[in-house]
Amino acid sequence: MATIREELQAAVRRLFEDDKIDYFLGYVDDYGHTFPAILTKDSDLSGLTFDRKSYNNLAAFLPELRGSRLGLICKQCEVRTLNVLAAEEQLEREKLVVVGVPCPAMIDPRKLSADEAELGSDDPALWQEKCRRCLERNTPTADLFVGEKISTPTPAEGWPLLEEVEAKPAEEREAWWREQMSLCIRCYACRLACPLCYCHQCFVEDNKPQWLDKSVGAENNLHYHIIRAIHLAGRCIECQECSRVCPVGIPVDVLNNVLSRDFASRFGYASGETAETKPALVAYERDDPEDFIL
Amino acid sequence: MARIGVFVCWCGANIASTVDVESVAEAASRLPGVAFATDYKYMCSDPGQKAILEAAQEHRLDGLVVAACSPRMHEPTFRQVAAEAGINPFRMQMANIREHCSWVHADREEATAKALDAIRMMVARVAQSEPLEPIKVPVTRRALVIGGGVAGIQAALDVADGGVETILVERTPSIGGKMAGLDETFPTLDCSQCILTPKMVDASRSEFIKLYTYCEVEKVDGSVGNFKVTLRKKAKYVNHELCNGCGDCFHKCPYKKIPSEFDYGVGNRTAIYVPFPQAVPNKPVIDRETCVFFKTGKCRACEKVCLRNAIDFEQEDEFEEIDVGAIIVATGYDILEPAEMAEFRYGAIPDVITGLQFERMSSASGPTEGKIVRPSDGEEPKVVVFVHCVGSRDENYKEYCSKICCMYNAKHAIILKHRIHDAQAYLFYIDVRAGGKGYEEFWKRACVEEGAEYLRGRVSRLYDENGKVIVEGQDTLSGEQVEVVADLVVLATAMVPAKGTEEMARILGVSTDKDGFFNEAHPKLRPVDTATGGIFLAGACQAPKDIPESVAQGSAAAAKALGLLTKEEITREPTVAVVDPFICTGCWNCVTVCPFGAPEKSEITMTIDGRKVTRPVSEINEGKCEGCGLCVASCPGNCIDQRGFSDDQVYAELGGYLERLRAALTHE
Amino acid sequence: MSDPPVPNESTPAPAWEPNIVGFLCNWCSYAGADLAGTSRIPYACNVRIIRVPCSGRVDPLMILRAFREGADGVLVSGCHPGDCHYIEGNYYARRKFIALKQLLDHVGVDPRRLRFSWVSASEGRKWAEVVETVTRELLEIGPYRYDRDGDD
Amino acid sequence: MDAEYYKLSAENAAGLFERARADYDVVAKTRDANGNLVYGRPVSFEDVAFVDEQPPMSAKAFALPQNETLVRYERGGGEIRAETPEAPARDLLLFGVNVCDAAAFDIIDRVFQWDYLDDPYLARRERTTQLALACTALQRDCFCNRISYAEDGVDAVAYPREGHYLVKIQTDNGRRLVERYRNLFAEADGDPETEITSFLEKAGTAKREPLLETAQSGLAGAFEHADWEILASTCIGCGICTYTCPTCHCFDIQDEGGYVGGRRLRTWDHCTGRTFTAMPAHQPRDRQYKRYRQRLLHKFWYYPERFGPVLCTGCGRCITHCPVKINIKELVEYFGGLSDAPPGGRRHAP
Amino acid sequence: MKFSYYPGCTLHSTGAEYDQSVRAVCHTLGIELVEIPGWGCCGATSAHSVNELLAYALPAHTITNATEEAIAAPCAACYNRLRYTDVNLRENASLRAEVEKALDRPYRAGVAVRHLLDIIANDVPGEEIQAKLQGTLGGLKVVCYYGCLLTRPKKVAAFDDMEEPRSMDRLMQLCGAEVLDWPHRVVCCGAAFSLSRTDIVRHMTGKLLTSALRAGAEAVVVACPMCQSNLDLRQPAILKERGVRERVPAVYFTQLLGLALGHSAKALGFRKIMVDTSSLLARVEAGREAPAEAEG
Repeated sequence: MATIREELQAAVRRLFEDDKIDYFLGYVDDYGHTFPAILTKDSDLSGLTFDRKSYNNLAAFLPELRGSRLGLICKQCEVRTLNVLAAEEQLEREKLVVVGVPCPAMIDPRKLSADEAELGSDDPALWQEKCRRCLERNTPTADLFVGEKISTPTPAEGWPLLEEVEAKPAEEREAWWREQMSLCIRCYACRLACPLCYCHQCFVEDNKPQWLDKSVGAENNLHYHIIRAIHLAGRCIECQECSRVCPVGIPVDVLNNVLSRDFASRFGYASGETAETKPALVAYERDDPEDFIL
Repeated sequence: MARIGVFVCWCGANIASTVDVESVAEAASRLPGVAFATDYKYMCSDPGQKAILEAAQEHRLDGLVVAACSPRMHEPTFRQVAAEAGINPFRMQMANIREHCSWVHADREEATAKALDAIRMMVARVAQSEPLEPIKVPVTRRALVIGGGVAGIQAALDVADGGVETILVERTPSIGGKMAGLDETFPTLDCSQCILTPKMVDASRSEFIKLYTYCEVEKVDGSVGNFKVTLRKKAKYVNHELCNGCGDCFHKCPYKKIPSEFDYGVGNRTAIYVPFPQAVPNKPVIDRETCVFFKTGKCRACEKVCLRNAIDFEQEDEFEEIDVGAIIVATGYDILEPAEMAEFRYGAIPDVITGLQFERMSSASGPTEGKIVRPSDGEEPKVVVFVHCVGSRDENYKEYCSKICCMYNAKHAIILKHRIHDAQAYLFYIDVRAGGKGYEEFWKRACVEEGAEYLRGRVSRLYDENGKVIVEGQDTLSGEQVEVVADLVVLATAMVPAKGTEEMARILGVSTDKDGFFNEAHPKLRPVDTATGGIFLAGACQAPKDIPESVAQGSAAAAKALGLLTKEEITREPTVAVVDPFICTGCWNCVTVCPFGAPEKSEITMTIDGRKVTRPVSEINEGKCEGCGLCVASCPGNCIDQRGFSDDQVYAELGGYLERLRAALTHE
Repeated sequence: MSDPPVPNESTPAPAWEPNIVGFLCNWCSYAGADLAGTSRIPYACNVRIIRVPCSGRVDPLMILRAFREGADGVLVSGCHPGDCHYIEGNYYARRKFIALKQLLDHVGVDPRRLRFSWVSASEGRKWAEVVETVTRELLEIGPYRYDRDGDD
Repeated sequence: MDAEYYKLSAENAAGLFERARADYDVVAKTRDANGNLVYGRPVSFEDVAFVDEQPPMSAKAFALPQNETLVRYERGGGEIRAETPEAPARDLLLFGVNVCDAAAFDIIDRVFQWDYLDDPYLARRERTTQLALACTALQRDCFCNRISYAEDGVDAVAYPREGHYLVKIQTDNGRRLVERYRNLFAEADGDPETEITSFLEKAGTAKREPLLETAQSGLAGAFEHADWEILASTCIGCGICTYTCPTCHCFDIQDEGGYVGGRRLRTWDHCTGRTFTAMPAHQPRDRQYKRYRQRLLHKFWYYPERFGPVLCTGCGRCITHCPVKINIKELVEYFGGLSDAPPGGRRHAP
Repeated sequence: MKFSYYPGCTLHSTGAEYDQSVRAVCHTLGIELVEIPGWGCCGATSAHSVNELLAYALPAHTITNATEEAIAAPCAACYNRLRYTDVNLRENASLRAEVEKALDRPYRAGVAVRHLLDIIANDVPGEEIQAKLQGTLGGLKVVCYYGCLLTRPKKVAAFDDMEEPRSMDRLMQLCGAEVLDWPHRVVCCGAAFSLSRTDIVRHMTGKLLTSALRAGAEAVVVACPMCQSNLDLRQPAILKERGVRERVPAVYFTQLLGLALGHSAKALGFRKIMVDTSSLLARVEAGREAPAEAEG
């Protein structure tokens, strides 16, 4: 991976020197962690890297930097997010420089041991679940590609955890979700880490009227997560950041998968595929299924 | 704390029989925000309304809840009472304790509980109701009529009669539409030219009507009272200011063999032409497609003879933007292309023609000067077969009945008799439909006095045999297979919307039905309105129709338009959406869902951290908003709310009912 | 200022009755319910109606709030597709209902709690039947108890 | 009072757990259904997880719960009935909690006994006894060795030795715990103080200069520092660092229910959130880095300036669980003048 | 391509020449025909006007016996009855139960019923037929007569346009015949009235024959033994009544196709046609020798 580091730093330095960008959004590693960082032309680039802990979806930082010329490292996750954001006119694509990288599949942080020996291994069991379903390891539509392209293994099918929960009978499903939801502390990290939750004032911050109680509790938490999943219908690109950042380990992206699977099979939604698809809930077909309507 | 008055109505016995109105009123008086509560036998009666006015004065009420019938019944009445009592009409709500309660629940105790809940919900709702004033929208005192047929002309004349300037736009070189091409009209057989031409002349002379012929509607923006319409004035290549209509040019034009659209190909016209002698305006246009100058650059014969050098080959299409307050659509009809139906061999056999072609032949000013002839050899036909319902009432083509064919077929039979005394007419029909005034008598005259032979059955096949047209069909009354050896066959084909109707519907944002005709707002109660305010329909563009109905609809649409245009400004329901620009992120969900194009893209400039930031945000055009609330529910950030049906009101209503439950629940 | 006696407190509490919140669109379903009234068609008394301009106005937040505040069932009723006074309101609504139904079914909430119907202004009888069906099925599955106050 | 030292054998530790369950509501580290480590109520001694690793949620909730009903009211029959929940009926024993979690209570007691005595909080603290278990090694993100304030105020700290624990008692609650089960404790022999010091040295948790308290004067001048915008602007404003932190104690008062009945409750809030200080006119901290700056300065400048100890015990949860891994220790050092290299090398334009 | 072959009663009797030419043509074009074991009469027009259960049970019996996935039926009447039965049994559960009770075994649904013209004109690629032609039909002037059952009703027999079918015209064109246009492609020939109401058949068939002659046809090409026999059997008498001396033989499209594919007239059963076909065969022969432009 060493070469990626040098190539990346060189490429970014050139971008700054050629005055192509005002800021660069990438990953930096320090004190044992890899984390997103906003770099300027006089930042020390020595920390700039791209490794198997670069999980963050950098598109989540676009609103803060809107309007300025911005270079950013893009895995396929970011590119699909940019497509959805472009369809909703939340970014000016011409002001962005998409730096493509060969993405070696991110390691699930919960499976990292203290010495992080797993970072070297290629065992798919250690990957984040989304990476098994990844369609393209090398960033498509990148303005600038750094590093050599790598092969993309055939993507796995299906959503294992969703199918596992779904297999339970209704009472067990309710108990399982009630228990997960009782852990939720409503820190909203899942909402704020999600690049597609960019509303200036989210419904959870409303108090006139206060549709959602501020207090935690299995039902309040469940209602919050359901509404969030609805707002992502046909939009969520399954980057699984929401589940990764959850401090108490709730697999919140399962709720998103319920809708992305259903909207894909029923209405042909491939979120993030193009920069034109409108969110699922502001579209309809005359023959949408209505067997459940009296 | 609000000072709300609750008025529980007995509605005679309708409510009081199952709802304990006294206990409900007494309980209501103790609800939060209620300053006064009472019950009365007939709230909507005069004494009832007076009681409200007095109570409002005495208890300084600032909100009303009338627990009685459905708001769809008396909401306007009690809004009026509120206004008189100095209370904003939108702080009056009706609790439906009759249709939704006393009339459908027999158990007295249950009905009373439900009535109290309904009142509790409405009190909570009124407490959250902002005072609202109807939205005032200025009205442009000018009307646009699209389509210069008889319906359009009538509408334009009637609107002009009301002293309102009217723009009459017609796509072809002259107004007059289909009716101008007809000969005598049923049921009176008076010649259409004689009754239509005066109206056409009035339209061209009226000081309030501006005629735009050879002109199409390109784009329509804005909303009721304030439409902004872009017109495309097609290049005529003749300067109508200079031209005095002497006609030298089209007499001189060497190209005389161009099939005339107006005559449906029965006659021909020249490249520079006036569609028919009584055309209004009676000045020619040059058809770019068939004029040889535009192909080879030679000829220019018309230019040479024109003493007023009115010919101008350099003319371009011009665009003009006009502001109108109302639009009347009268784009008329076309006939279904018979060539699609192979069994009638239209086009293969020259002596098989359409009803409109027969009209042109029978018209004195037509290409055959009124003589009915066989297109193949020009001879007078002795045996003529008229075929009804060609393409109409047919599941393979058009399911509907085109309404006027029975009558004009009878008319054709009569005209045939008048023109060729020894001619024999055969008419294949399914049912003769003669429902209009004087229609039955007219048809009876055709088949009894004029000897037309009516054969009840459909035509199965036509074929030509040495100059004759053999018509195979069936006479279901006699059960016989029938074969008529005819000299001429006239097909009464189905009426379909005029070409370009779909395009016009898209430009106007008005929907069309399964057969492509414009959708009226309500088939029985609002036949000339559309779902879009300020756009009205007249004539066959809405459904197959005869001349009397088209004229009637023309006047009706005019009345509707005048009702709108004689006002300085119109008021619209204030229950429109409103966007909070500070929290809107410009994702345009609202723009996507709104069926009326009300949300528009605008901007807001804010200072964040000392820097000026300009952001695209949505803004609702109150003129266009119909108050459906679709955008409110599709905005993830709840940036849009709807006045009169606000989130706060729905939340309060929900809380009003369920809070009682919640309190009861927490007792356990 | 005291509060009115809660009716089902004083009288002996009848067997449990489901509490249903009904969101009805003003042009079709509300008018259909009115017609049930004018035609004197009796039906169960469990639904409390909230009038909205269109079924498209109903936000999933409102439905979940209703369950949170103590409703045992929620019914949203609008015009038949194609009849909507606002041309396509019910089409958008239907897509939202599909998403909400999918999620509630997944997390184990009984699908008979959240019901949708198309009732036109001329279907008074159908409105009565819808209310009867929804009430009867809610009687079978019992009150909706997720967790009341949430403070564990 | 000065510390007292006892020895507690491994078997007696199990005995202490079983016997304490009769008198105390015993909380200890255990695994929940998902296999996550939590402060739970294990039923048997085997379920107790004796690991250095900290549960994501600190023990703060046992003194300041995320949701706490202050008063429940109900209106009916003409008058309003209001009831406040009673104080907890049983004593609480925090058995084997991390020292950094135990030490936090004493730090935040100061603000809850400040000019206003917070009865529900203090009632709970009254009945809580902490038997902390010292860590055998410094975890990756821990920096308790850079905070002066370590076990001060903790009722009892147990240092694992071979086959037994050296227990240091520092408060009355601690002594009462030992007196209750006196037979399980033996007198400590040898020199406990030096033994503890060498234990800390070996574990790496002994104090190491420069302590973060010394950054306070530097931080006082760093409010306008240009690098806040760059170094803290990746903060996404979620509530993880504050909700998992043992010392963050800010809360919001909410009313739920309505006219007929309901409750007023206290619930955690987080200064990094967009609505924390959102005033009707505007949000004074209108950029995310300002909100993060507020959290850091409150912990390492405003709080120590008023109450003495820094509002931090160095547990490192705010780094471990931060979605963007912002490191508060590094930032305190940088803005406090203890180091000149900004974390991740992102110096702003000079 | 492999089909279950359903000859129908006439092809083993009066329509033998159709059967011979069908087998010859299919053999050359590589269409394998497996005669349905134990096939029965399809009931034709007489069954469904007398007893509905019988009208459905007979075809159902034949379809259930079919071994292949699809049935090829050369006769328009059989094709129509089998299609009718298949469509109705699939849509009407109670009728199906009744028929299965009558047959005393389950009905084999899902078998595709195809008319032979549909198979040859639509499934066999034109180029393949072109390649296998031994000689053309020498510009023989023909009109194609589909009859009324082959393309109607739309719901049941939908392999060509109901009013103006062209599949046989295309096929004859391919074989080098001069296909003339005429208006009576789908007008009824009188069908089963041949015995009970011969007057109607004489009237209807007379109209067809005079129309064909007027169009200049030297042969009427048919695809149904019923139509063929009506047009052929009493042609001399019918035309004599109308004072017409010319004759126009009604031949099967498979016979002309067979000629073009090089089979002998004898093998194709031309001698079985009542109206003398020798002049027609001579005409084809002459047309073949004459150089191309002469045909024009």
